Amino acid sequence: MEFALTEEQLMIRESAEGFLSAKSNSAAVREAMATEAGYDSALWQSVCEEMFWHAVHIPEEYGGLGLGYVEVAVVMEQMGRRLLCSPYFATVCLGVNALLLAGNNAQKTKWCAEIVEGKTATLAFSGGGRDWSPNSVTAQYSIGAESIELNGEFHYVVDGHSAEILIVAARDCESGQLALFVLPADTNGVQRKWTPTMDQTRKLATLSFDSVTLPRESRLEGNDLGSILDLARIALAAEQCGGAQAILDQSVAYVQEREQFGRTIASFQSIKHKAADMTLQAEVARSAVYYGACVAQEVLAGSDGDQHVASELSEAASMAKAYCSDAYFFNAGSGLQMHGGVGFTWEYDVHLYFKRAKSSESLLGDGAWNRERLASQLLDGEAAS
Amino acid sequence: MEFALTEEQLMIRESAEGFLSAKSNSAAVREAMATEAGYDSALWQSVCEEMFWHAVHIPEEYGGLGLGYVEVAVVMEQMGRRLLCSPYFATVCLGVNALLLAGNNAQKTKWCAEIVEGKTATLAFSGGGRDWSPNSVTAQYSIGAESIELNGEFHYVVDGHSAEILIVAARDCESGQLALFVLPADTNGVQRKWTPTMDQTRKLATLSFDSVTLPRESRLEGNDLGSILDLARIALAAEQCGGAQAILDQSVAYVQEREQFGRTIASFQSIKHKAADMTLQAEVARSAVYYGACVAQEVLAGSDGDQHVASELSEAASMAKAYCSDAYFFNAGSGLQMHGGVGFTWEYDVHLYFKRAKSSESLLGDGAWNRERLASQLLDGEAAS
Amino acid sequence: MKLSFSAEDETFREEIASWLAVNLGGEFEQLRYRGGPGDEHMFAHERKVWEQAMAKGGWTCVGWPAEHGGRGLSIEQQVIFHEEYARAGGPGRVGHIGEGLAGPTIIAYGTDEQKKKYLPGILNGTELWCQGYSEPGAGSDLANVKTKAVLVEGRWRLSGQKVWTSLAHESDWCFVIARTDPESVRHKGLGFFLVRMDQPGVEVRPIEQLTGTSEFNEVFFEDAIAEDILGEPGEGWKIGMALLGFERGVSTLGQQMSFQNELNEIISIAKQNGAAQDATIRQRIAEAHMGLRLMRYNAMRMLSDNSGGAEDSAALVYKLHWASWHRNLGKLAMDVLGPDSELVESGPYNLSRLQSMYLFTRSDTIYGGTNQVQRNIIAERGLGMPKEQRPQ
Amino acid sequence: MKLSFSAEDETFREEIASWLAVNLGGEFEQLRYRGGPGDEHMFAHERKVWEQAMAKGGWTCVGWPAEHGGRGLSIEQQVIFHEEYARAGGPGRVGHIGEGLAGPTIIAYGTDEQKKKYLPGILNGTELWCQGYSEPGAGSDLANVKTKAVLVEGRWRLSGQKVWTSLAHESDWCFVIARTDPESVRHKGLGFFLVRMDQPGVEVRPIEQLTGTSEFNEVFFEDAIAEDILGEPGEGWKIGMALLGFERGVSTLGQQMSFQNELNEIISIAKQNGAAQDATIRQRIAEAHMGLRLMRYNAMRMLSDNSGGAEDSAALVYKLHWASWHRNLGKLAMDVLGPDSELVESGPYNLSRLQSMYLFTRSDTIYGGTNQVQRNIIAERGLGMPKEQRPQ
Repeated sequence: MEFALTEEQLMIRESAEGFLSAKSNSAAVREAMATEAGYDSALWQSVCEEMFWHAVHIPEEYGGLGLGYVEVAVVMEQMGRRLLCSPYFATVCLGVNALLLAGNNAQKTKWCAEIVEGKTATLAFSGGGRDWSPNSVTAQYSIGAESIELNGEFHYVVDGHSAEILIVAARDCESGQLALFVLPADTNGVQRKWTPTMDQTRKLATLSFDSVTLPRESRLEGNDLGSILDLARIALAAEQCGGAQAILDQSVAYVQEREQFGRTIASFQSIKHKAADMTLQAEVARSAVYYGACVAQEVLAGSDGDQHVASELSEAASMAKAYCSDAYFFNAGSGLQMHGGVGFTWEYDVHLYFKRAKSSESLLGDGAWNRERLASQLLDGEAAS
Repeated sequence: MEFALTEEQLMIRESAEGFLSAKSNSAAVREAMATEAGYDSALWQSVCEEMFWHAVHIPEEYGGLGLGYVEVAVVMEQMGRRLLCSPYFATVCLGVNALLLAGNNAQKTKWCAEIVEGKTATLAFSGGGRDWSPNSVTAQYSIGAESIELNGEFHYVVDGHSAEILIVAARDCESGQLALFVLPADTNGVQRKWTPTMDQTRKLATLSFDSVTLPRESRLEGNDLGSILDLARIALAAEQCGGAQAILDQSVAYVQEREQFGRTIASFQSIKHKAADMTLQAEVARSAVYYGACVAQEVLAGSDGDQHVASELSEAASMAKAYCSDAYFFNAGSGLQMHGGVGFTWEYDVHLYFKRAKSSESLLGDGAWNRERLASQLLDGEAAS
Repeated sequence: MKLSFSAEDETFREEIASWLAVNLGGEFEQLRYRGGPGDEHMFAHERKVWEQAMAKGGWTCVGWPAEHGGRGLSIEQQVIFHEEYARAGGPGRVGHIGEGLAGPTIIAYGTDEQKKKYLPGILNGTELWCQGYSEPGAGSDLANVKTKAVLVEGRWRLSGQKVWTSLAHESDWCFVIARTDPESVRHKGLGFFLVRMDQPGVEVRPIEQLTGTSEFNEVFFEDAIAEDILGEPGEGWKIGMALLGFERGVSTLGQQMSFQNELNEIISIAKQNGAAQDATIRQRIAEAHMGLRLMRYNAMRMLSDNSGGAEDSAALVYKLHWASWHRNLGKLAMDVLGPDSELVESGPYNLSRLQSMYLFTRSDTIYGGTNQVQRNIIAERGLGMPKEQRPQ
Repeated sequence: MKLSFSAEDETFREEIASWLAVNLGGEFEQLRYRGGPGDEHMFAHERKVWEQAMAKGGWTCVGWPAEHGGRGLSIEQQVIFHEEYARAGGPGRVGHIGEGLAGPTIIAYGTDEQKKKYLPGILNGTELWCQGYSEPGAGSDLANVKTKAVLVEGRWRLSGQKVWTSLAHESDWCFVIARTDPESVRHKGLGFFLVRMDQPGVEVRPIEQLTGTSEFNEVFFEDAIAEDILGEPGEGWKIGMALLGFERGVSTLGQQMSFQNELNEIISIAKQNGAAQDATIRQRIAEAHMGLRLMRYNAMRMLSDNSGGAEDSAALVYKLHWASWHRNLGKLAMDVLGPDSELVESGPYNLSRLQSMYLFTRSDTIYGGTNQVQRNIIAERGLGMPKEQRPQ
């Protein structure tokens, strides 16, 4: 057991800090978020070609770097700090994870190769509503002799209007059995509509599948949507943790400069104590993220992983997502308060973090939802879904 | 509409302040709470003979002062400030209310007279557990030709081991229909056992009824236990509000004196802000209490009362009890923190308030319980029980 | 102390309710429930026409003394007025700064001539007011006034900048606190000026807020002519503070009624989308309902003060209470909507009423004295705790 | 970064687990789960015997370097040791102040002779230590030391009063910070003394706490002889601060394990009495579970620090985190018990383990630096924000 970043992981963090502070500054974020796609494709290209972040945890046999999930978390944390607008979360933390967990060898070989080449992907599952478990899947499939037909709607699909590869969840129209499918986004019968959002730094879309016909090999071998979502929760938590840290740093810098009543407002004890509480949130969030990432790593290692550690996935994911959701929202709200009137203007960046904190809180289940999921593991002895 | 105390009500408050600051000081409270009865009977006698508080809202026709429930709340608030150990709550806010709401003329005449003379009373209903609604009643009755037989257990009975008159709730052993009965505490078959409590300033008991035989006229005409408990909630909230104010006052006085790091700790902004938050709690609690007392007053006025206002009883009671429970606990906890190490000693009075705050929170339903009750009124359109 | 209204008051309730039922229709129908926080800039012109219709019915300035043209209503009847206005969905009052702040201040400190000049425009809804209090960089430190007033040939001329001024574009007048004595510091040497907005020396620049809209403005004064000074030079702080006192008046009850409309919408959504079955949401809705009801009784206690002192605390905590409550309501609204809370109604950034409210509530704990400043005030003025030290 | 333990570590786990299974029985059976917070004064003698049994097995001072008689365990194995000790219900260690505080400080600052004199008694569990830090009226202001040390004929003699000393009656030694330079103020001019408790100049008076019990004491020194001074006169503050640093060591993991036992009891009650069906209780239990797990990973991050600086914050927030968490756990325990939480087990005031824990947790946010002081430290040391002004 070793609960600290390795030298190599520290180097990845440092290079991510450097790259993002240059490439994802306030102006870049504002420009990207104003577009429908929501990201700068040239920047995405350099993420893929220079940094190779999109392939961090794709095994070497499928063309990736073969690193672990801790490295994914390290990168996501830094992206969260800089509000990077990119298809990273959708492609890597939803798409790649789905392929790695549910694909057979042929499927992983084919689709990971496309992603390594720079194609974007996402996962569509929810039919809408407040539930973020696999129970939220309402789309249906029926398997014919030669092909599969898919029908239904998918809501809140991250980057769903721009992703090039879709992985979708649906239920057998008779048995209700869940299955996952992978398909090119331009398949016939797939309609995709951008749904503008309050947080403009992450784009959502609604997808409608009307008699979409797929070859039988598009059905992924596995169907453990629950674990795929848990891996995504941990990555999202890492991003939230980075955001929570960034808003703390920016707010402390602001109050150190800002004078009122003849002194910097950083010298007021109530401001100091607020900043201390934000520090606690960010620190504990970080522990939650790295715990979750370590567990995820063992899950992704499959039979080579420590099964005891891997068995904690749903618990670790819900803890990380619950804690980081609340921490980010608390820090962003407190940061906005510490900025006073200017935090309320479009011009300052605080509101971008504040909105991102809210949208991230809701995505994949908020604190209360994840705590109830934990509670049912602790108190009811139920398996989490 | 007039939402301020009248001159007469202010006078009652002032005389209560004077009486209690002389009679219910720290030494008196500590002496009384160490006894099994839990109160000083000489002091109770002077409450009845000099102050006549026990008869405040008993109508004049039954020998009381005929004042309203606002006056009861005024007195309870002051008792809460001074942690008065007395059978007032049990006798007046449970016993008298039960008689006034459920008794017929003969029953009110007989039993109010005994109370006016100085006898103590209480209400026993819960068969144990977390629910504080009439659903918690588990004792049973059966009505014979000449008499009634009662069997069962009552838990958490305030002053149940010392009260001279008992009003008890039970269910028809066949129909489950609720009824209320009044009886002398020394009736055959009634066993009463003091159950020592963490908060020593209010005593609880368990009562066991084993084939208790009562005359038919001991059954009260009405059976609206829900409303009786709501009246008690409002009175208890008044007491909590007084406690919340007292602990604020004492804590502010303490931090003004106490020096650390070369200055009074009252000069630290975090301490000031804590005190400000406590002030908000105490002030809003007071508004909740007086709103509740005004509603209670219209309920007790029966057909002479404003029916529209009276219809808000369960809502007003749950709001007052929920808000004041949380306010008192918050203030007592904060006050203990503001006192630092000495707040942790038996010698200082803070812990007495802290424990009283907890026991009052739990009694008749805590904040969460009462909020859920409110929610069901707001969201489910159910009648509260 | 009692809650029920007298028969006379109930008659009054019918009067205002039926007037609104008749008059808040037709061209004004579209104004129902509009113009609240986060929506203040919408339908400004139409709401000014509505203000004049209100005036014709005798429903402006209902709390002003009759001798100054008001209706001289009792507190109870003012409560009823605000209740019924909100129940009917009456739009946010564009005249509220004139009616609630400028007017009462002019009544208290103005000369007879000033009263004659300014009050009628407020009473008949033809002249709107805005406020020039905050300055950039001053924040909650209201005494940190840099705007200067210089007497040139018998007229005061103002130069400086104010910020967070709502309805500045629509307003005819602005009251401005400015420094009359250039040597003075902080709350000394200030004057309270009444300034016509339509003049070359006044420029209004909208501030784009986090909602993407611009209710608030910066107002730049460059040698702008002040039409009048209220009181004497040097009395600006005293008058300004008195004005802020009026803010805690009966009109807070009107604000509560618009809160109630928001809460009703949230409850109705919760019932529709299933959030009402979620136990933690249920707790929070109950909490919100409680908070609002108790805010009402706290305000009534504050308005009915007869106990000399003890009730002052009810007034001191009022801002902290409603601001924190409203901020929580904003969050609750989003959590009741769940994932749908992210979806904006149309266009690139047309927020719904609740989304806009949610974002706006984050300013409630900042403007008019932050929560931190409010807590200082409660501790220092209410509890007698030591003042914050000022560094030398 | 990885979570799984090596095979070697797992072997070690079996070793300690089976030692405990064999040895924590018989006369020691009654000590299981005893002697925790709120229970520290119970079975003091029996627990001292247990301490000696531990020593015989080689299980005291497992983190000390081998050269000083310790077991020199790696961080991982220390983690395992504490996990297994707690899992077995090992009683609160009466030797923990010697093992965790006095010993490491003597190792760091003592002369060879002092090490030879004091370490063996700690290692073999025969000599217990208590601490003399806090003084009445000083509270969190540790530099406000009034206890005096005067050199009389070559020996330091102490006069003054310390407070909040646990296990003072049972202890053989006390370390005391006292002022060696009577002209000095605050953290200058202090010395760090080792004092024998059994002498005429030392008097122990129990403090009755809100639980009705007396874990803590006041200790009065009147011309008491200090057996030794650690370091030089004037170095007391430096050594004292270093000692406090040891408090944040691996032993915090042991504390967490006793928290886990408390939480387990609460969960088991909730399942029995129906509280586990209450949605708000469910949220709080999940929150408590999360908080404790994350406290563990926060501590491991703090202990595995290799990132130079960034991880310091994990250490700075640690006290605030656990103290606030534990306080909430106390309240949760009572709310899970519901109305039964009021009923005391027997006699006039024999509190149950959870009741006692609940009341005791209110001191967690006070001793060892209040939550307020912790927040100052985080803001000033962690974030570089301005220090509180000291009045002149």
